[in-house]
Amino acid sequence: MFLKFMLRRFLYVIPMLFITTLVVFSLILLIPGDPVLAILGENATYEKVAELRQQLGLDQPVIMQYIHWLNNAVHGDLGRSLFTGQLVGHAIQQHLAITIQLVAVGMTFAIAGGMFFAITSIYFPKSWMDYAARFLGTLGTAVPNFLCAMILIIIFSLNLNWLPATGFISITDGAGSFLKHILLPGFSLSLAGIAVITRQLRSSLMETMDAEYIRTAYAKGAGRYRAIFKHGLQNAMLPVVTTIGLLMGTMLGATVVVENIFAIPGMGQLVINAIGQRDFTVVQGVVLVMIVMVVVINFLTDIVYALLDPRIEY
Amino acid sequence: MSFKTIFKRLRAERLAFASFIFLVMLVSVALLAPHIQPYDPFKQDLTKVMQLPSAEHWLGTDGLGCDVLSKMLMGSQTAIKSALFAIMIPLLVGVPLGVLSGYFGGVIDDVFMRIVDAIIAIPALILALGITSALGVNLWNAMMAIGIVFTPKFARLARGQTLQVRLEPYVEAAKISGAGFVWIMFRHILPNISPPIVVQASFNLSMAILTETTLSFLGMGAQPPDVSWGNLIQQGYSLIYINPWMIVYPGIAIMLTILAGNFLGDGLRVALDPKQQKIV
Amino acid sequence: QSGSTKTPDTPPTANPASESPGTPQHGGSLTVAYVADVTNFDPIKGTTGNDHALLWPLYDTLVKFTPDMKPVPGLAESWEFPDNTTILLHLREGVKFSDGSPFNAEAVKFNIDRVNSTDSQISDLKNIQSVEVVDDKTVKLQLSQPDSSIILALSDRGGMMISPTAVKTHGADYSLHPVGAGPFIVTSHIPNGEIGYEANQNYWQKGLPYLDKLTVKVIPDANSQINALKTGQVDFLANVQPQMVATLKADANIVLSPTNTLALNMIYLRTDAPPFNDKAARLAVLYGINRQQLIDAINFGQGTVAVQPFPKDYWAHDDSINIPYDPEKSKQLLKDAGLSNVSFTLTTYPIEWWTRLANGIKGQLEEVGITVTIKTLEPNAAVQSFLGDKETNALTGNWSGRPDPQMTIASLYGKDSYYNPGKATTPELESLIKEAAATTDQNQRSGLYKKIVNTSVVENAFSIPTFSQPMTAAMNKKIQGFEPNLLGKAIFSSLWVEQK
Amino acid sequence: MTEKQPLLSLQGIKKHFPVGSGLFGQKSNSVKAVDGVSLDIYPGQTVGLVGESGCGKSTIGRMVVGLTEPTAGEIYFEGRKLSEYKSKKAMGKNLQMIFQDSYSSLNPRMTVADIIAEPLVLHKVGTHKERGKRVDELLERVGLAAYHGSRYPIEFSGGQRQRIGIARSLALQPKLIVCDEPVSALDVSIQAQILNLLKEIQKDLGLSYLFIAHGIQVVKHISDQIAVMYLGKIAEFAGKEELFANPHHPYTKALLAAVPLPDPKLRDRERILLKGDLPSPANPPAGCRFHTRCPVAMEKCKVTDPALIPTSQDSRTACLLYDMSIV
Amino acid sequence: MKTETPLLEVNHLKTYIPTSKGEIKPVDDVSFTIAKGEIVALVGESGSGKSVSSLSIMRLNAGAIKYRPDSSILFAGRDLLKLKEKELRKIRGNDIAMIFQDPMSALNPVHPIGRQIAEAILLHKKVSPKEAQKTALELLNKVGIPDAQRRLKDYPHQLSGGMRQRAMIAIALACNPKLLIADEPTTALDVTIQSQILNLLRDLQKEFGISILLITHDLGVVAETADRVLVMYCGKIVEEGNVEDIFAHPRHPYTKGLMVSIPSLSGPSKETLDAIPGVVPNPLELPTGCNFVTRCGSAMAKCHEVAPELEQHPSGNRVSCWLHTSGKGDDEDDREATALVTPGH
Ligand SMILES: Nc1ncnc2c1ncn2[C@@H]1O[C@H](COP(=O)(O)OP(=O)(O)OP(=O)(O)O)[C@@H](O)[C@H]1O
Ligand SMILES: Nc1ncnc2c1ncn2[C@@H]1O[C@H](COP(=O)(O)OP(=O)(O)OP(=O)(O)O)[C@@H](O)[C@H]1O
Ligand SMILES: [Mg+2]
Ligand SMILES: [Mg+2]
Ligand code: NI
Repeated sequence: MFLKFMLRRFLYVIPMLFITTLVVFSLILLIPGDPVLAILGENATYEKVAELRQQLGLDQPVIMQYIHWLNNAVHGDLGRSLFTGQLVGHAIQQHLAITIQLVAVGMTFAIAGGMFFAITSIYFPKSWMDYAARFLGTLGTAVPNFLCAMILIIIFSLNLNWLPATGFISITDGAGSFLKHILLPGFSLSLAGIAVITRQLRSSLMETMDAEYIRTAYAKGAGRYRAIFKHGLQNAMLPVVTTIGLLMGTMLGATVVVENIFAIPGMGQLVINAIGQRDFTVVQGVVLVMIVMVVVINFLTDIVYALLDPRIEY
Repeated sequence: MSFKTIFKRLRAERLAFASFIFLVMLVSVALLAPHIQPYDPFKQDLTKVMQLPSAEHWLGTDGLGCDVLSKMLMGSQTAIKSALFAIMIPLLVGVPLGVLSGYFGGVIDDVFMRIVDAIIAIPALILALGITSALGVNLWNAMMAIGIVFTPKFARLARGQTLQVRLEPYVEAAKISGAGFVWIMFRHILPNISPPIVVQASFNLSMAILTETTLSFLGMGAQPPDVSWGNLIQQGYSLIYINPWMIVYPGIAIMLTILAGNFLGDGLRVALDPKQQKIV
Repeated sequence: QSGSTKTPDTPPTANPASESPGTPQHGGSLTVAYVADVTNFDPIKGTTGNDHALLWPLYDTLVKFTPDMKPVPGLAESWEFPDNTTILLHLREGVKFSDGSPFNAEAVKFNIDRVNSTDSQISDLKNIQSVEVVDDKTVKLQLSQPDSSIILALSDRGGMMISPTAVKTHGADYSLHPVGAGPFIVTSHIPNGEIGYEANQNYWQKGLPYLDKLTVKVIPDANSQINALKTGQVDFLANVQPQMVATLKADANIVLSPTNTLALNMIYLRTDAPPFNDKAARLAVLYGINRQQLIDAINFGQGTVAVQPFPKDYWAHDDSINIPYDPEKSKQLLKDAGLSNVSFTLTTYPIEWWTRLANGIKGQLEEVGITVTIKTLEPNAAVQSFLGDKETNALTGNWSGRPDPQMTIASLYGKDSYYNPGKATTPELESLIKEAAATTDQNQRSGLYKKIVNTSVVENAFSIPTFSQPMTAAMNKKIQGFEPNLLGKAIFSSLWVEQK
Repeated sequence: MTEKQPLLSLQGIKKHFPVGSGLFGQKSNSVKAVDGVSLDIYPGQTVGLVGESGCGKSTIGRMVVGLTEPTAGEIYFEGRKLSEYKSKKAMGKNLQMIFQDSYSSLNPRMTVADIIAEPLVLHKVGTHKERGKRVDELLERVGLAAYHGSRYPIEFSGGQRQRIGIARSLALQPKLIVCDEPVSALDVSIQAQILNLLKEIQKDLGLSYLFIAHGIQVVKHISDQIAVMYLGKIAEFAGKEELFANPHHPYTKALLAAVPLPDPKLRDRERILLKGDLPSPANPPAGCRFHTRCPVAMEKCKVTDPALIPTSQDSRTACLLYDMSIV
Repeated sequence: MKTETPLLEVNHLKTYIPTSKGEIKPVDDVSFTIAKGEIVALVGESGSGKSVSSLSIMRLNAGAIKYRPDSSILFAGRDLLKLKEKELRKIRGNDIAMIFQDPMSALNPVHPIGRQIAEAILLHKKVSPKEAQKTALELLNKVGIPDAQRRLKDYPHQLSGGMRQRAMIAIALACNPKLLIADEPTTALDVTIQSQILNLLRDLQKEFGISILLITHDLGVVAETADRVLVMYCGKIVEEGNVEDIFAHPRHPYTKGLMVSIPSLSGPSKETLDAIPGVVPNPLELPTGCNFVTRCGSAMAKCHEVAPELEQHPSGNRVSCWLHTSGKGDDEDDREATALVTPGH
């Protein structure tokens, strides 16, 4: 049954990917600035432009380009960068691992931080911790993440010199230096997430704690701790699980900014560079991979949701 | 519920009410900006760039020697105008689509919602970047992109709410009396789904300002000579080692506005919730 | 200026201003912050002027240049001009590519043919009609027309020698396995992240390079570059943005090495459409810009006023050419020509520095009665909109400079020049350019360039130079051996680290 | 029974709701909410509909007013098929409904006057002024004051809101009102007020009610005939007095026995306790639907689904005990 | 009245709730006792303060509740209102248990019911989780859930309403409580299921001698189940007495009104019901004097001025009405009212 449920959820993903890729593809073609002119630069003669366009398949109708691209993409071929000639798949491979690590850390911070603040706030209502958590829940969404990154760098790198201001070390090259490098960007990336989860979980916990089954728990003789952790949290987490799925997209987008400031060679850097250069194949490839990641995460959150909520029929 | 009651209930939420006052002040400042700004915000003086605050220029001057205070005031106008503009798109496009989708269900709903899901899966900032570069880099295009990015969220919200409201007995009563879709949509659905949408809009107004700031930071937002807090921040960021204050003013303005928008949203959520009302 | 702007490609010259005390020490490693990744390790495919600094460690060129941009022997030990359409190159003995394959006349022919093939983005050598292998160490270049710029062009991308064996082995993937005859080899590359170089053990110049290892970190954001340098994460920053100079000056650990360069800020004009089809309007802009004020305000004092495409210390520069800021004259010019309400669209890039510059220009021109509308487009779209779609009247851009003045002139002021979309010219100018191309004597040439500049800029204002862009390298004080050049592109291979 | 033509006649109506989903979301099963119900309502009469939660009472009501399309069967109103009516509008004039939840049946964002006037506006009855007058009349009719019209539903108590709902349903002078548990959510003291009001209105206007409720006392009080439903079918249909005096169906008997009586002296009376719960309408038991809980179930009950047959002059029962044709 | 000390003794309970519009007094000076093995019913209209009173006993009221200091709730000699939270926890679910109106929302939707029953045991008894599960199984059997072994692993949504309420009762019985507070345990259920549950409660009371405080607004349920009845109106008890007595001789006009407003099941129905006019007053705008004065048919001038006390009536009932202050008999009214309720008998 559960497998069937997963399969159904999974099949549902396919039309979604199809629409998404179509949107992305057409959007990219709308972007002005001919990549051929950019590639040829000063050598752009009429013939050369036409030749290169043909070579890159840009002279075909958009829908053909899409079908061609999609067909190749399904077969794992994302084409070559218009600029570097590098295989897009290869380029993405090199950047993806980095971004995944970054987003994973950001996500961990967001979830851990969000849960910590939300629970603290509910556990100690009207205490300074409650107010702090509530304030943070709002403040976090109000600070642009580049400002946050900058402030962190000024404090922890330039002044205290505790943590590096730029760069990235993969976790496979040493957990210590990985942590040192990832702390600031990870936190900058997660700030909004912490806030969002704090808010969401707090209000959902608050609602849950008013539920009758919590009163039942108290009536059984349970204490606050038990009521919150054994009874409230699992129920309150349900709406948050969906939020976490959505956060993923936000975070992947935010890597564009964070990776720029911390000079981390991830997908964000890759895509922003490619957008600037009109390197369409790379943009398409990166965005496709990002979407697949979001979709996969959403798929997983659905599964987690179904596991957390016995009321979901599968 | 009348505006008066909403206002009364909002006043009970202290933080939200303070935010409301702040935003009212901001709007007044924005409206009055042309009259109260000490200088013409576009008046350049290249001999006096990046000056620290002084009696003459309370907040100093920017990279072109313009008065920063005047630009900040001008920026408040831009912030409000552009955020309203950005929010109009989901309100005018997303909400009706969501209502249609939720009300009629079936194939329309399936198709709309698949599209909405698909667009939501595209990382918002990347989508906004893509749309802005497709439309051309300037403030209004950036805001349009932001509006488009918000649209699926509103469509989804409106749909969810409509799904609930359309089954309410008062809608059924109207149906029994022969009301058609248009009547039901305007008399029953829209008024009743508006509170969560107003709340969402209130959050997203500030989100729009925040996103514009991020786009500006990436060079895809407002461009001088247009004045926005976002491009002041961008300039402040790039000249931070010349005069760090330049980033502080728009930074604080943005943060306060967003905070106010969020607190107001929280307050409205409570004020507009009929569950919180008691029989009088 | 700022990082990600694409600069049409360029070559070098500068003041050997930096004094490096002490003798070079071998060993150690160095981390450099650089604004952008290499677009392609294959020199014929790269597209930006930012690539050179990353390619030079890998590829030696046939010709090298002095800091003030005079040609000196590179892989070619010497050269001669039997007539004005023939060049003989005598190659250095005992040079091997880092993959062990020999560097010889065949390899040179292979490379130059490749540069002129359709795969290539390089057009500097297009006047080389054929390449002949005379003997193993001699190559004869047959030109289609006289071209005095060829020699210095061989110090640019076109002169970078790559291993024919490697090209044959890797084909389309060559750029992932680049092999040259330069002082370093590439050992790792994380695109947009880091390039790892190691000393080439087979380098023909004994004792070089000093460094064992060179790491280039790609850091596009100017603030992040400074942060990395200040926190010691990188030792060397090739090009400091003007607004960052002050803060680095205050840092005792950091040494700055400023130099003037061939790079230049320009306003390109669309001369075939109103208002700039009228000479008076162009001249009004030429005189209506207060260049020193722009330098002070936009660049915080970095840079020098430029009214000709060649900077002060360059041999093609002429001191007698001078255009003062003269708003009255601008107004007068417009009045005399009967122009009122002159207005135009100035395209610039969505990058803070550029928009600030464009708005500065706008402010200045408004004082002489010219209305400027600024249109912001991403670099690629801006160039296309200005050159291709003819949608805008003017473009702020930087001229990144070329090793040889002829290359500069050919790009800017020829009838068919890329940066002359209006095909503005005069018969006199055309013949002067041809004449300069056929002249190899430097004194004669500089005289000709003076005339060319006079016609194209002073008399006609086909495009408007504003100021030359300085290059400031910043480095940790233990770094020695940096030689800035006029080209404004850093050469990392001469650097060494002072070891305690 | 009267010879008159019934005002409303349900003939073998069914409503099956598709539920569940297969691998690709196809509908694999259905809830048989209403499974073959025939019922007549005569002018000026009240038919009560009782039964346990989920047995399909509301679904019938909703089909009558056209909120749900029957899966099978026909509904005739004044001899005309409902499905022949061009629009809901034409029906709405004659058929109205009062809902259980008095709060959610009134749009919280409309004034009471607007709510009551809505059917009038939709049917373009009168001018704005005339409508205003009519609203005032209606408000008074249901025991409220004209000044209440300018208030919002939130400002009223549950009973008052139910009155507003009644006023709205009366606006178009319908011939039949479906009352879906109009008093279940109210306190007993208020319940009595509303029941009195409904009766009064019927007397004045001569309309008919289809009165749905769980509470059998309430149904008894207001109805002329009562249909007892079990799992989508009518188990017994009888005149009120007949039903209480002489119930036939074992389910009716159990139902009557289960109602707690407000008299402590009767506490130890004998009563039939039903075992178990109502089976799911998605897969109702084969044969007689009640056999799983029936204290007198027979072997044949497991296979034969009894038809509704007359058991006395005024009543019909669907139980094999009374069906002599099946042995 | 019983002479032995009651199991629960509520004295002058005043539970006040501060709101933005002023303090409301959902429970205002309520006193009653529950003896061992007794079923006491608390009836009243919606909003009369039944739930707040019952929750006050275990101090489970939500929000910023204040128990006035002169209130006390003595359970086995200890004042529950003065106990520390920790000590109270030992009583909740152990000595006093509760069941609520809507078993769907009162059960945690994400835990299997077996776990929820076992939790109640584990919170008070030092047993292993396994043993607790075993006890849970026994309890499910005891409350009459068929196929109990399988049901242990079911989630609440998989059970029918009646089974859920049985599961709730199983939770309440987990530690053999002395007092069971049942807040409208059958309101959400169908009559056939209701009678099953009421039967179950009666059986449990007989078998274990549990005292039950049964909250309901259905007089039928009261008549069938309770030993003693408390009638509440607007936060006060207006009448208290033996169940037979109350139904035979309701004295307070409100109690009478309640009885006549129910349509009768037996006998011919009346054309109109004798409804109590008006509505329950807004708790923020209670009338001066007697709370019922706004709806009372026999209100006197005095009723508008001074609130009557709950006084012992010669019959043994306690009534709070100026019509029934000491010495004043009024059996005529009583007979009339009773006749309305049970005309067939
Ligand atoms: N729209 C629907 N889709 C699917 N199932 C439905 C729908 N409406 C009703 N049902 C199912 O049909 C059955 C009958 O429902 P209905 O509301 O008619 O019962 P009812 O007798 O009115 O019950 P109650 O007394 O609880 O109001 C129930 O099992 C219900 O779950
Ligand atoms: N937490 C609270 N905050 C504010 N008012 C409350 C709160 N709890 C109860 N009340 C009010 O106290 C009064 C008594 O409520 P209570 O729940 O005890 O009534 P009840 O007799 O149980 O009614 P019902 O039969 O509807 O359950 C009501 O007016 C209610 O609105
Ligand atoms: Mg119903
Ligand atoms: Mg209650
Ligand atoms: Ni009887």
